[in-house]
Amino acid sequence: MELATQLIAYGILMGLVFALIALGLSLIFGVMNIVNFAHGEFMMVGMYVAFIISSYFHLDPLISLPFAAAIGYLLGVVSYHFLIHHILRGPMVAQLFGTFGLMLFLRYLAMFIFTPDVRSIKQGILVGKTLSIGWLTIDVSKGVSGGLCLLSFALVYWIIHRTKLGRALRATSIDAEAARYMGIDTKKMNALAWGIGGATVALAGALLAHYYYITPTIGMLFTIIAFATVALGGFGSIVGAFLAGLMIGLIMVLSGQYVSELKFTFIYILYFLVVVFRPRGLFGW
Amino acid sequence: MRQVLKDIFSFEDRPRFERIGFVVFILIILVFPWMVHSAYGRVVMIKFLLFALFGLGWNLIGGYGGQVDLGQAKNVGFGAYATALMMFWWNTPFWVTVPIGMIVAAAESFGVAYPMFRLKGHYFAIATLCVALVWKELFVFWDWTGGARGVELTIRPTPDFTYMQFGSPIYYHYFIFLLFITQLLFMNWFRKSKLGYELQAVRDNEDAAASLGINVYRTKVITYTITGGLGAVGGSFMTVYYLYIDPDFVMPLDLSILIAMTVMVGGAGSLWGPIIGAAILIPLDMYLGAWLGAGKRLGIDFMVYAVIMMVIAAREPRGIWGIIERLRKKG
Amino acid sequence: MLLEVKNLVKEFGGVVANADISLGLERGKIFGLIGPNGAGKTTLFNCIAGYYKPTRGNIFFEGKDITGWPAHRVTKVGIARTFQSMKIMPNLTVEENVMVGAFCRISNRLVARRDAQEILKLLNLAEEANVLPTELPIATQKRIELARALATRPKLLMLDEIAAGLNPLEIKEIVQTLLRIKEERGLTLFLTEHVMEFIMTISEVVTVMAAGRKIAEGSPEEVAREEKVVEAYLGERYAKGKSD
Amino acid sequence: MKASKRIFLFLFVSVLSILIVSPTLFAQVKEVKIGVILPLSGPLAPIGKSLKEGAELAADIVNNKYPELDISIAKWEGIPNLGGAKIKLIFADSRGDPGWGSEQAKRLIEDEKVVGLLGAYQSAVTKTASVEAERAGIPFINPDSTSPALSKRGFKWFWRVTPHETWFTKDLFDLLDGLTKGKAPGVKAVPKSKLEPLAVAAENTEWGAASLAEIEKFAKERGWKIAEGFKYPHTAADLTSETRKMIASKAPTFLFAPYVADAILFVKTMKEMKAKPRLIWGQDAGFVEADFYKTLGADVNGILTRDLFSAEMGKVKPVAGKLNEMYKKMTGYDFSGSSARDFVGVQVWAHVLNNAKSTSPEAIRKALNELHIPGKELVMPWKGVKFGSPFPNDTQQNELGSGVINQYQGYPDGKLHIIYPFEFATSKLIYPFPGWK
Amino acid sequence: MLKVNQIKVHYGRIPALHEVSFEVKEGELVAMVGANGAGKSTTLKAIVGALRPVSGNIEFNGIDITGKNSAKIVRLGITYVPEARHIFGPLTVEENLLLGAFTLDSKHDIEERLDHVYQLFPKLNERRTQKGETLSGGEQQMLAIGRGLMSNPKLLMLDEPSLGLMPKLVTEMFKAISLLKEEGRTILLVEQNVREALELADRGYILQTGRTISSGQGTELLESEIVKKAFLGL
Repeated sequence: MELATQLIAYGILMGLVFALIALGLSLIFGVMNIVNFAHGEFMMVGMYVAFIISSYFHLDPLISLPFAAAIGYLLGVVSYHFLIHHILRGPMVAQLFGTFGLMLFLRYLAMFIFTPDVRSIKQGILVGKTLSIGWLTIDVSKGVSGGLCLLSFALVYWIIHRTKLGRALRATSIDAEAARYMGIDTKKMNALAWGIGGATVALAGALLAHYYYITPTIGMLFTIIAFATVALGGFGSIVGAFLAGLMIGLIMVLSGQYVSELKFTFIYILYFLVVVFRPRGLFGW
Repeated sequence: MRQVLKDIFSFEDRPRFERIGFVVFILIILVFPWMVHSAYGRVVMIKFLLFALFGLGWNLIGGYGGQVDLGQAKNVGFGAYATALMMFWWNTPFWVTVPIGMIVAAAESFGVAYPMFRLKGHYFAIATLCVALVWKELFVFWDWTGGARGVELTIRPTPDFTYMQFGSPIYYHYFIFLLFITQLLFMNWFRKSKLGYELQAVRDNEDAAASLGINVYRTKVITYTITGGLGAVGGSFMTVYYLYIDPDFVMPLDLSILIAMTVMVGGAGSLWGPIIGAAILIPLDMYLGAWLGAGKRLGIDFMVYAVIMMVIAAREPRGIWGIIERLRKKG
Repeated sequence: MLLEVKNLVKEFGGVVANADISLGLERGKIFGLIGPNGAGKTTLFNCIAGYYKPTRGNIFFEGKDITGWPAHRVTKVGIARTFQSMKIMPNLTVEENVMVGAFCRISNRLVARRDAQEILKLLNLAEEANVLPTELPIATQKRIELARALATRPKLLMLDEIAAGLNPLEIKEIVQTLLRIKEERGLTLFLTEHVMEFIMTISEVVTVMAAGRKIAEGSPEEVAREEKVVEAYLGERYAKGKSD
Repeated sequence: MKASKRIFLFLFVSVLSILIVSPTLFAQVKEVKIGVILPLSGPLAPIGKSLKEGAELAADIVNNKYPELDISIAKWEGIPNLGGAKIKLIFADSRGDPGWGSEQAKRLIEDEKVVGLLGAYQSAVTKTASVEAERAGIPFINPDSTSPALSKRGFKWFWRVTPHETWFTKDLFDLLDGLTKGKAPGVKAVPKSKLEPLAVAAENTEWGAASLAEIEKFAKERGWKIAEGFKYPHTAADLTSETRKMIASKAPTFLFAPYVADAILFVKTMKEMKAKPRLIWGQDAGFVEADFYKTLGADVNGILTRDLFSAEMGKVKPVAGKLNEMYKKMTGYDFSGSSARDFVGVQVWAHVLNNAKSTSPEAIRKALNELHIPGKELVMPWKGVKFGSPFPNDTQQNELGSGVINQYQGYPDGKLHIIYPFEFATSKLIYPFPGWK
Repeated sequence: MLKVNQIKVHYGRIPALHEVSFEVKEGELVAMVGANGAGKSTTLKAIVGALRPVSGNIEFNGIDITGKNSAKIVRLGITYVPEARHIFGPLTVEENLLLGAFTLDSKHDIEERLDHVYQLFPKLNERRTQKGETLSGGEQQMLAIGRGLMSNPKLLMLDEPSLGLMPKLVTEMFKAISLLKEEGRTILLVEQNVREALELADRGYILQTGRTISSGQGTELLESEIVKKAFLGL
């Protein structure tokens, strides 16, 4: 019982982070039907932002959160204008390897600047503290990260579903041509989607950096998990990304407990089974 | 039968400049080992031919079929493991292991194709990626495959045509060239075959294809199966070329992506695309890696590589072949 | 009877799109199917052509029960169709588009090509043979789709809103083409359309659907006179225009 | 000629010319080139970097005079018996990919005309790269791969300097047995029941799998129970369940075989979960990298790690201390097991070339097989370098090597103290593991 | 109000419009007719900024809007109700309408427009919370027009509003258009239903292979030889 609760708690906390990572990917896909291979690299950038703030400016890594989000936003918008906008018209294959190029570029740029060394954040209000509730032990940074993920999720959900801007974004995702006729600048909307996508995933990176190591090559792993998450939840579905993130976090922790060598296999097989029976994911349009 | 033979060997329907280019290309490859004395140059040539071979196979499903398959490495792995394990356990001659590897890969592809082709577009792409990763994890997990420790073959001291082991890369050069040209001729037949046309119809519009009496599902499954079998050939070659394989080496995600990428850069769905793509990406990658890879600052080679990729994706989504076609139409 | 539809029902998650439809198409005639938007005409087409599986009921073609057969099998027995929204294959040339249709009956590439060329000539498309269809105007693309369907050598040709978006002159042209190929190839035609100038002039028998049900059947004149039809579909103005 | 044709020809000609114009450097008389293949990009790049730095330091010492160092290579200016020829290391990036390893080996051998090779860290890469050396008849000295299989292939042109996994595992069990017998410095005999059973987590790579297999083998031989022994996917996104599993096994002794990223994650997760093992032992690799202790700071204190080197070695071996200072000046952090190994690799090359008095492969081969470098020449706590067959089926394997087991003490500004071999111990063992703050 | 001056538009390398010139005056209903591929929709798309003319210029209320992006043009007061409706299917009717008012900023104005559209098309009011895709074809067309009216445009451009509608709805559609005309709205109408369109229109233009070849009063045009021969097949 104790073990199970503890594992579930870990699974949920991990899942919240996965969900936040997947959110941007889902949003970007929903709006312009493009899969971003560089998604994990955006996260990596967020991690390095936290690292720089903490190691060079000796500030608490929590302070880095808004910076990470801002830089992620900027990175998303810049990538959109310089690359994505130009590959949107191309076939799916061209899009895939365009973003793959972006991924390689960011990864090795980071290696160029920061060397391949493994880094981590050593000081911070949250770093390395644990909290015990009964027999439940939780790393404070993971708990707070989970909470902030939930908050960011709610915020993005609110923007998309309750504001005029969100309505315009959704209109763009449904029918970009018609949206243009409404006077919506769809290029701006696409850039916005990339911005939000970049901001959320960089934020997730900065949160993750509190308890995770940082290297330039970390992105790919999370990109693949994010792919599985998004495809499981249904591309473009925010709620789907959220629930699928939680599911994957739980499965990863639970299967790791019993057959750790194959824990990714379980995630992939789950994804496979789900999409075979529901080809557009659990909550896909 | 005569028609089939003619279709295999005839490039008559291609424009003259293509045929001339093709002959020049073949001649270059034939004399290459005698003209080029740089060992690395030869190695790069072999790797180019290997990836052109992979690309030709992948082009079937990814180019002509328009289904973005990001899991071709698993088939490479099946071929590599079939050859390696059979040689390791039973000392089976290479030429026996190749068809077996192809059959295993094709059978597996056939098996997973059934549920997989319920999916379309990105869902399909990610499913192929997942399936390949699952196989890789299983090959690491199992003991009978040698797990993560891989399979190592013993070196044979003299050139050996039963086990295809040679000390000199020149043998490997002609050996891979033979495999490559066989596959190219197969593709030459395929693109003109009924299945080839049906596949392109399915790629362009599934509903329309069905309305013309094409069994969309079956067409995709058959193609995917053939693609699987073709992928295994290169895997078998890798085993006897490197004499060591492990799952991280012969079935990683990077390999799947690189295969897909060579085709995309060259031009998916065209006969020459995969060859052109491999001719550009492989030398570029290997020379950049050799020149810049071990410098003081790390990563410059990949950054150059990445920028080239992005520029091609943005400027010419139909690949280099798209540029050539366009220039030809103009000129 | 070439095609017989018996008590066909098609539901989508509880929503009834076709309720108890029965139809009979005689060989060599032209049949029209009209009805308001959302009456279930395209659904019926899709059921017959094998794109949807009927919930209940049967479809017979030349006495063979083809209920629930997949589209490609239905084509093989001799039913060809065109689509309401263009479904042309953009990366194949016009000739190749038609060739793929010919492959339905012919496996030899060279024979299939010859066949395709013949059909292109028949539809005055021979000059466009080696062009990519996306470079041609919509009206031409519609003819390519027609050619492609013909290449499968159908006995029954189903055309879904082939005249939509065409002006009266173009409609006249297509009527003539259709009549010509019908004679030459001994086809039976089954059409849905909103353009009354088209369907009422060409059809021998018209079936009217509304809200998933068949509400009338008969010659164009008979149908146009029926009150139910006027009320649900034609509206006063058309009925008046006709009676003038 | 039409424009189209020109383009087509241009394409092929340009591809051809790229292939032909490859790096061909003129051989210089006063230089001996040695090819070094290392994982300089990819996930193992951090380790590759320190291996490279170790090799570079050694080459520098061979090529220039360092009178303050009491080893023979420091007195040389180049290789004396080759007329003072300088050693030139030519690095090649393997990307951690066996294919690349093989291809770079070919390039180094034939195009760069190196007299021999050094590398390649990952056993998988060493396997394919050494095949090329074997085929070409060029010596391959391997200072840094520890898969036991490598030296059991009967290769004629392959020599391994470093001890392999079998050794290290033997060391581990010697330590455990020693603990129960009260041999460990500063700790009274610990009843076996306080150390048993063992829990083992190894990554699912060639190296991890070999480590786990060896541990299981020795545990059986020496009569130690294993409660939990498993492999896990390397560079996993999360290790909570694996750590949880170790804790749940209630084993007092935790053994790990991960690379650095996972090692960091394991320690962080154990801390978070308030694990209370009595002993934590790491199988080199991840646990000895600078990144490991720089990242974790005080959290590493009390962790044992199998290693080949310790900065504290200076207390036992003054040479090692001086070298460590030099290295620290160059890089900013301590000499580690990795950098020390490739340092020794270059050192062996220098001695061999000097003994061979020639760069011909046969002469080098002869010199290698007759080589005996005494222990005092080395930074390592070894008895020396001499190739033989220390374990069954081993060939051309250094039989005088040995490992050490170190303990992190007093970090962030602390030292890695040698605990085993007990006679070299530089500090008392902290036992049981003090836990995290 | 709107002046189109010899615009030329290409799709890729294929020319779609050679030289199209016409004008729409305040309060007019102008119909544009022509065969398929004559460039009617292309012309409207060029006006709304979805396509960029290679040469020629478009002037709206004295402002040159050639090559400006749609967002700016819509703000200036031109809306385009596209062919085939382009409803936002997964969004509700009201959300669809609110998107039509994207360029309006004042809440009050939006409310007012919403009331107005609901008055004009009471059916939409009944279905305000329904998803757009669940509406029937006719209702969707109403929604598309209603959406176009939400920004209170100075010029409303309708592209084949009767396409794919059954005869009864076609009649209703033209009724609705004539209602808008009575309101005094300026409308540019593209139609395949040549007869009805020209009957309703103040003036008409005929497009052929990317050129304006004729113009005149609606009913006059209807009687002209060109129209009779080329479009009505008389």
